[in-house]
Amino acid sequence: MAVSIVIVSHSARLAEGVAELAGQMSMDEVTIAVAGGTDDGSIGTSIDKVTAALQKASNPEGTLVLLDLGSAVMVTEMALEMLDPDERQRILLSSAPLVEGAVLAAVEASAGSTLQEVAEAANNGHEMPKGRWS
Amino acid sequence: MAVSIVIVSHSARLAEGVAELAGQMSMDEVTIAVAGGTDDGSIGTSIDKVTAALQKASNPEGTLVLLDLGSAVMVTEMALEMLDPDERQRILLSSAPLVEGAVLAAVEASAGSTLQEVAEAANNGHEMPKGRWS
Amino acid sequence: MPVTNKDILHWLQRSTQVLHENNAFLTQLDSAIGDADHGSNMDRGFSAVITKISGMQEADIGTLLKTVGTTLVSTVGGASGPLYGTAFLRAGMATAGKQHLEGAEIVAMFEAAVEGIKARGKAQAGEKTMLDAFIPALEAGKQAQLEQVPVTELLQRMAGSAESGMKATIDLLATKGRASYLGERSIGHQDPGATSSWLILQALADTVAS
Amino acid sequence: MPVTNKDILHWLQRSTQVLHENNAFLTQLDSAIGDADHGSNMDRGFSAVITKISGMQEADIGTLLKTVGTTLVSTVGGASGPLYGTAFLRAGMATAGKQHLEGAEIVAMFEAAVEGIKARGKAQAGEKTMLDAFIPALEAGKQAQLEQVPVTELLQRMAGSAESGMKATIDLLATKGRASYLGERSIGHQDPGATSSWLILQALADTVAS
Ligand SMILES: Nc1ncnc2c1ncn2[C@@H]1O[C@H](COP(=O)(O)OP(=O)(O)O)[C@@H](O)[C@H]1O
Ligand SMILES: Nc1ncnc2c1ncn2[C@@H]1O[C@H](COP(=O)(O)OP(=O)(O)O)[C@@H](O)[C@H]1O
Ligand SMILES: [Mg+2]
Ligand SMILES: [Mg+2]
Ligand SMILES: [Mg+2]
Ligand SMILES: [Mg+2]
Repeated sequence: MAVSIVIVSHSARLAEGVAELAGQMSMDEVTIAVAGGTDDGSIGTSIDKVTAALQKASNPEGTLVLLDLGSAVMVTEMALEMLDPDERQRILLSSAPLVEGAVLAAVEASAGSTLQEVAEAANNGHEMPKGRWS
Repeated sequence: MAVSIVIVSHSARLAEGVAELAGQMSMDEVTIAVAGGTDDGSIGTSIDKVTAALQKASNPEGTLVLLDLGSAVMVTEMALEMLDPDERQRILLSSAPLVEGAVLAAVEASAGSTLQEVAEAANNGHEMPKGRWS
Repeated sequence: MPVTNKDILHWLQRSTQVLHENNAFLTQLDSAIGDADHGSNMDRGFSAVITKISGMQEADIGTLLKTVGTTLVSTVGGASGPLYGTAFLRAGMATAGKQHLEGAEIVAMFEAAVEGIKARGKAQAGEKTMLDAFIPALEAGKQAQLEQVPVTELLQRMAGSAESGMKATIDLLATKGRASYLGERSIGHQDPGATSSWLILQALADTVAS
Repeated sequence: MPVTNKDILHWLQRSTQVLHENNAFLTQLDSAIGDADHGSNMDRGFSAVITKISGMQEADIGTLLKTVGTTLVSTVGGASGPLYGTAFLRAGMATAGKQHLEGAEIVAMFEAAVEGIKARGKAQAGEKTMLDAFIPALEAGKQAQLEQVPVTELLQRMAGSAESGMKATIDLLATKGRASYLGERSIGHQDPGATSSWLILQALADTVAS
């Protein structure tokens, strides 16, 4: 089983787009769950959506959570506090750039790497080449 | 008039989501044009969509282009080569992280900053706080 | 005269109304240094609160406030959701089982709320956030309590200090939340969260005074 | 015997068919080190090409190849779109106005194509890309031309070298394109773009041989 990924975004479309882009690189091997937008579909975050995504992603290998903006961290932390400690310690919040980190995390997770390795791969999103040498 | 922003992504939903998130921070002051997905709606890039987005964004102050992955650079460069040189020199490709860079670029552009300043703001997306100190 | 659970209910109703009336104003403040949603966030959150507590006339203050907290967390949709949510949850914990609050209990309740906001937002005074309304209010409450002033007076002083604190956010540089993305350009604008905090504290003072 | 514009048309038709037949295979290769779309990208692109050139029986080779290039750029949707697009555009520029190509002109055409790919992708030999099929093919073509072998033989040698180059990508580390995201794990897999390049070159050799 592979490490799962959760995408928390203020925009539902953004979250789904990141999941489809990253999912292309990991095929069906990695669960990528999304929590995008508020419950009524406007721009913002939803603790219920975050909780549901964490549940969907839950697995023995762990889950990496990527977020769009800092203000998504608070709602995610509240969702984590509601989990039981066993579950919570299998979850890491990443500060990696959302899109780039999610793609690299999906690649790494699909190779069967550990949560720590997947988190490090996501952080390489900062150096993802996008220019003179793509 | 403000610097414009173009979002090039392999996913239409991703591009639109980034535009809606960044647009929230810049209100109606900044044109944010998107080029997401292929012409037939699958995941990939479209030179026609990129060209159309660049046209829509075109303005005297300049345009910053943000992209999701390195492979979007090539199609963007081909679209740029088709423009006339005057237009082309008002456009910068950013290597900033897509979501974080777009939000910061939108904030900067809405303040009436120059293209160079908007590009630098986008690069601060790498340091966007998303963690212990959001 | 202590604050009763009826007063708390009325406070929440008044807050809902005041936040609804100030929806456009708060959103306008947020449009200058944020994403133009603080008014609708708060309005949506408190509308949900009012529905949630409508049948809770007999509930103790702690239960009421905890319900407010969980409802705000679930419905606000912005950074202010977890922040006010945590504030009300902690306030509810500090007042668990109580049917009325004396001055000291009111101050302890706000102390718990402020600690909750600080912990949730990893922020402190002077960062141009709601804390810049709440912290001066708490200080004023503590001082008033030392002076043993009546509860109505204590709450008036808290609201007054929240208002001054709110106004002082205009000159502050934002270093937390979305407004921090503006850097130096955040200076010169009043913080929306500090403004809603003042409105809520003023609503409490007005409720108890009347 | 030189290669005629009819041969080029037949080559493009054969390529379209071969890429269509290999859609699943190319996609499978791309699923190991990419995003599992190279087969459908190429199939989509060449289907569009075949429609576009259907009425171009009388066009010169340069015009034909430029049409292929612009069509691929517009329809492929992956990194291979700008890359093959640039290759065909440059090939078309190198053969502008020609109705047939001698050995030297074929080699010059592929030299232009390879330069185009290198410029577009900022890549070179050994990075596990389509260049690792194209560059050996070009070298073989140059050598064959030095030896003054017939055009059919020259094209067979080019295709053979493309095939060896393609197989050699298995042991290479990807440093360009999506496969580079896999780092060391890209080793052990054949590059999809090098594979489609071989298929296209083999289609040319087969077209001219028959
Ligand atoms: N880390 C934090 N600590 C304390 N208050 C904060 C923090 N981040 C934001 N705020 C407060 O939240 C307010 C913004 O709330 P709101 O607009 O509802 O959320 P969002 O910024 O997610 O759109 C700010 O004006 C500020 O007072
Ligand atoms: N920078 C580059 N230079 C040369 N060839 C490249 C480059 N990047 C990718 N390629 C080639 O493109 C192929 C992938 O094409 P395709 O799957 O259609 O595009 P994408 O990677 O965008 O999905 C790779 O197998 C490789 O041969
Ligand atoms: Mg806001
Ligand atoms: Mg918001
Ligand atoms: Mg591919
Ligand atoms: Mg692709």
